Amino acid sequence: MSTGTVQIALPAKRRRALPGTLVGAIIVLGASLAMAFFPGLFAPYDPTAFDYNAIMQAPSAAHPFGTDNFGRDMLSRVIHAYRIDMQIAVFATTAPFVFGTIVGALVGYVGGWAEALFGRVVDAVITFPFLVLVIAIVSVLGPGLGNMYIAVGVIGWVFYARLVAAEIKIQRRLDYADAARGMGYGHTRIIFRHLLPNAITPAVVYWMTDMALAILLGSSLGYLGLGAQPPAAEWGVLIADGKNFMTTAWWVSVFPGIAIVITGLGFSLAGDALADLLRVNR
Amino acid sequence: MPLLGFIFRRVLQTIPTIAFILVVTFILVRLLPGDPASAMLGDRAIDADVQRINAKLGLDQPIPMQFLYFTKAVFTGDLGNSIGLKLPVIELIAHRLPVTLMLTGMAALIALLMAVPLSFVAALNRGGAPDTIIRGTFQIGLSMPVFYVGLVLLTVFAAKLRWFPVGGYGENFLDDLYHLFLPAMTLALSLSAVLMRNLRAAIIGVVGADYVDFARAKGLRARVIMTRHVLRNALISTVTLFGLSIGTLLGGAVITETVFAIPGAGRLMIEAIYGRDYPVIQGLTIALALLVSFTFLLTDIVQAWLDPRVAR
Amino acid sequence: MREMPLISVEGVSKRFRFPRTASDILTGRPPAAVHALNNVDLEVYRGETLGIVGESGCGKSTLARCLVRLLEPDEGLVRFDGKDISLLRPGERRAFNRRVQMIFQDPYSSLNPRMSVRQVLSEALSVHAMRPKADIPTRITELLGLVRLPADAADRYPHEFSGGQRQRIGIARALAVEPDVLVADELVSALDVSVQAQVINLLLDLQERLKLTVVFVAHDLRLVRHISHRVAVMYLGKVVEISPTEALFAAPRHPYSKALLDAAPELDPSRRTRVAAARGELPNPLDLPAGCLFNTRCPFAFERCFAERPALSARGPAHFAACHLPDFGNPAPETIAAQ
Amino acid sequence: MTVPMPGGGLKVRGLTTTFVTPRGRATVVDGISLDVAPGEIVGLVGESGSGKSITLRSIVRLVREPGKVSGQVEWQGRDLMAMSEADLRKVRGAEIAMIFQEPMTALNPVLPVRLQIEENLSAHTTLDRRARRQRALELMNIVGIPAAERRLDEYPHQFSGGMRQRVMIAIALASSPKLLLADEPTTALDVTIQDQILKLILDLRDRFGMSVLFVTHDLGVVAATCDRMAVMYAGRIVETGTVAQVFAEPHHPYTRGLLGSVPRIGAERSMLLSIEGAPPGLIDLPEGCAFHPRCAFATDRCRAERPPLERFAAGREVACFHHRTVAAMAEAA
Repeated sequence: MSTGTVQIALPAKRRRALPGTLVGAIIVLGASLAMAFFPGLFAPYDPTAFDYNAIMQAPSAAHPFGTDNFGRDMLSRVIHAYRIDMQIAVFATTAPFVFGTIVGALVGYVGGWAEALFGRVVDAVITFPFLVLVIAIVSVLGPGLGNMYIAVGVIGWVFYARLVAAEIKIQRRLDYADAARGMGYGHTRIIFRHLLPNAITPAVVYWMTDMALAILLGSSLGYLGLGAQPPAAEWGVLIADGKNFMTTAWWVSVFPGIAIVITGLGFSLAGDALADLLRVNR
Repeated sequence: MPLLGFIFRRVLQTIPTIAFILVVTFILVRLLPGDPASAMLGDRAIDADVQRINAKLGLDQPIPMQFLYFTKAVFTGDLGNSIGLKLPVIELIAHRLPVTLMLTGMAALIALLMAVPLSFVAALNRGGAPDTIIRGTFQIGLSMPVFYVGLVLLTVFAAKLRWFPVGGYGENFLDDLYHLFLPAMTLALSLSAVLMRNLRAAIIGVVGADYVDFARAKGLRARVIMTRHVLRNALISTVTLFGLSIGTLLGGAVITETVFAIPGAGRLMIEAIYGRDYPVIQGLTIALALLVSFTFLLTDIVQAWLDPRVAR
Repeated sequence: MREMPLISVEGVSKRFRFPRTASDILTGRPPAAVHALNNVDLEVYRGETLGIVGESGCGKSTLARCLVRLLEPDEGLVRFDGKDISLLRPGERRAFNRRVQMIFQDPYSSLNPRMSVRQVLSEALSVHAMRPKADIPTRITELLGLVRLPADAADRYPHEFSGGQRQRIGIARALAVEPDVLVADELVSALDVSVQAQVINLLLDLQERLKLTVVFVAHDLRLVRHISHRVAVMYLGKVVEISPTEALFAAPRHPYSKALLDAAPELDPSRRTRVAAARGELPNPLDLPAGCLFNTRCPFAFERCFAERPALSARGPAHFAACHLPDFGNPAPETIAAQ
Repeated sequence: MTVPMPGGGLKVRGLTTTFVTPRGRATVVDGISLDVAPGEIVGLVGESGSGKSITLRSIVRLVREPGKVSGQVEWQGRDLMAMSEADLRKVRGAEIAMIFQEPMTALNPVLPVRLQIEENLSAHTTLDRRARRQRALELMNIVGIPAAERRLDEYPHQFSGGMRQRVMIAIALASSPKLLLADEPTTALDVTIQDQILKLILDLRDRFGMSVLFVTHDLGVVAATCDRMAVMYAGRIVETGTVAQVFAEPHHPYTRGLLGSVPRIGAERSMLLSIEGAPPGLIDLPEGCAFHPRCAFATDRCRAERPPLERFAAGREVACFHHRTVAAMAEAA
């Protein structure tokens, strides 16, 4: 009979719809970045200008988020805080992401002793409560954002490396990896051209979550006085400023908190959207 | 009995972890500017004291020897004295840690009580209204910093409504529970969000497993299928996550205790940092890390008990 | 005698060790290990199809991977064109990789999901410098034609193809480097029957046209019988019988080969039996029996089988079996005596 | 495939299962009718995506959301489709038992085998604890598991693939069912073990007078075990008959192609009679006969009109306009 001289028709290409999560993420994070880069365009007032005629005013048309105990416009302060908080999100996570991904790829590929050694490092790092260790390191190095980045970076890469190593280990055992080895390709090509593109998705998705976590951590340190130092506008610092007036002037603390929540939701939407976009079709 | 063998092996595994904890905390103090002894004694140290400490900690010896001295001191329970409070660090920890344990224990319990039923509701109505509402609420909870949640709860339920005390710690056990309820709720919110997300996914996975179909094909009642077949399997991965979350919970306790003015180990940590009280910071870091590794041990044993494949 | 084999496997053993456990260390035991291959000898001749058949755990896939150097044997060696492949220098090694290609079982995992067909093929062509850069697109079209995929398949990704089509892409990838030998590990076992036949037809056709040597590893006796010139039957990491296909299927000379043949369901409803062909199950591969590896299930096992592991010995022209019963399954016992 | 049947047994009429997915509506099982007489083994053959497994699950309404089952399933005079969930539960596992393809995933990994057998007994019998233990042991012996007493307390991962399948059969047999729905029970097994399990199922049928509806993709398995068979393609039955009849004289081009795809003795290294293309997706089935794009016999009529499943001889049905031509070709070949 025939051996298949008939050409096999392929199904028509399918287009994937733009996920709704992506639209949401672009709106929220786009606005956040715009405010981080050009706060002056959005803020109606100078965030540091004292106005003793407008102390502790409730939200109004003139001050939509109210004013604090020095009469500073809270809306302007929240907007100006985007710069520091978005910076925290990016600075505290990018280096760990890059370094952790590379280490994880190598550990997962080499396996054996490298995996055993790395396993011990992971065990040890997860044993320290993350926040406690960061606080301890910051207390030794001194308060401030720079030292916070160091403290987070020293620990944070491990989580990325763990994700990537686990995924590379799975990918390494699939037939396409063996096919690449059977072709006589070099290790670098196999790791970075073949395995990593298939293994990096969880790390990228975690990177988005981690940015939200970094803002939570940065604002927590700011709240405790160990992160961004006043008078810098940072959401945690702003909330700490208003915490003593919660019963009388709730707006001072509440609006910076809402900014944190919205930005955090933006990053988790971005994580979902990326997970969707980077999903491998099998 | 494979479980006993597993426990034995697992206990052996904690040895390198403890060694690593000691190494890290040892290095931490050596990162301090100036010599450790002055740092440990504070700004007003006199030379005689510095020398005494140097001799005691072996700071005049080479680094490996110093580490041995340090290890020996830790194992004999000698974590040095607090600079600010002039008390042995070990006593301070013994006094303050139980409060933190009670707070985190309560938080963990509340988190489980919220997460387990809600994840069932969400998973079994996957994509429906209850699922969307539960997941949305928890997503917002996850995006809120702990101190902010605490502040809001404190203002609303303690300051305004006066249902709960504004802070502090109780007189007796029941009073403690009453005092710790709001802070425990604060901590529980993000933990239950994390557990909920994991357990919901696990339940969805398990409900789709062949053995659940097989159980239905056996003609079992829905309740038996849900508890015996679904819940137990779904909990396996959640138990691990629960263990891993204890560190986060302790970190959160540092903040919550500050917000609610609870005299626990977390607040002690912050006070020590403000007062540059390095012996206390070091001692607490060690104690909390040991606590976490002990929790890991426990959750791994629970997991092995739930899943016979682990202990093999 | 015969020509020189293209590939020869000489006394190859392969173990997969488990990590040493605490109790191993305390008792000084060596760590547990699965003995995947136990002293395998085998030859593959130019232009032939050698079928390797056996059930799961028999080591056939491990052997296939040793042939293409995806795994290194613990003992013994594999020669290709007379040279020990473990001693190849890097340049030679790449040349060896080019000449001996493997095609894989799982159509879903054997292609990188993030690479289009064009990327897969041009990578193979350019890394091995098979064609000048300018000629690569033409060659890709040729290769796709060779495995009967339309030219517009080149710019698609694996998930856009069916299982059978993916296996064709895997074959095209292997053929891109113009190999001498194809090692096919369960090439069609993941496919539907009607699609299996398409791929088998393609393989037979390509072998004729490109003068390929094929090592066809499979668990399906019907397929192995259909495609192979010679067949090796494996059990627990050992070749128990190797012979020209017709001879083996007409009169298997090892009790395991016979059980395997009898157990395979035939397409003839009138030839039913009610007696199971083999009793028992595979022994624990961590703890292999002494003597003949099949002695736990063999109805003919006697004393010697529990003491001494039989080696392959001649049963007929190019027909070898590893059994202490030289006359087992012999259709005409006197011919052996005459030899 | 319907045969006149004296009471009892399983009678399926117009069984239809649809799934509404984001990409469209898929009719996975499309108007299936078949009968299983007491003590009979009926094979349901098809390739992946033919709907054979869903048919099996639809019979006892074990189809997951968003699947919707309709039609009639008469079991010993009662309509399973009209039954309440509580009544149906008393049929499932008691009168009609089911076994699955992958014993590793069909057994709960965290429960000992004993519990998984005994929970069936607690659901369907009045046996007390002691009697249940006794019965569990007996079942393990019936399905041929050595050292049964000890192995009852082990977990599924401690069993080999073949032994796990025996455990699953023991669970299915627990309440002495009258019908066994077997979903590719030997596909995951090696040939020698498959052979043992098939023989076991034949023995159990004889011993307990049980009917079996046996879903498989392997024609060899059908030839070795079944009395009658039905061939499925794209959610519909395309041909039925006794196993001997269908193997000797296939009337549907798909059946003929399937039989021809399997290598035959005496034709080594020749081209196989393959069927071009791949089975269609169930969301956009071709117009007319679903098989026409892959069929060498297809005419304009096949492309426009769907051939009904029609009886053409005693106990034989086929859904093809050209089945006489197909049968004659097979004769000539």
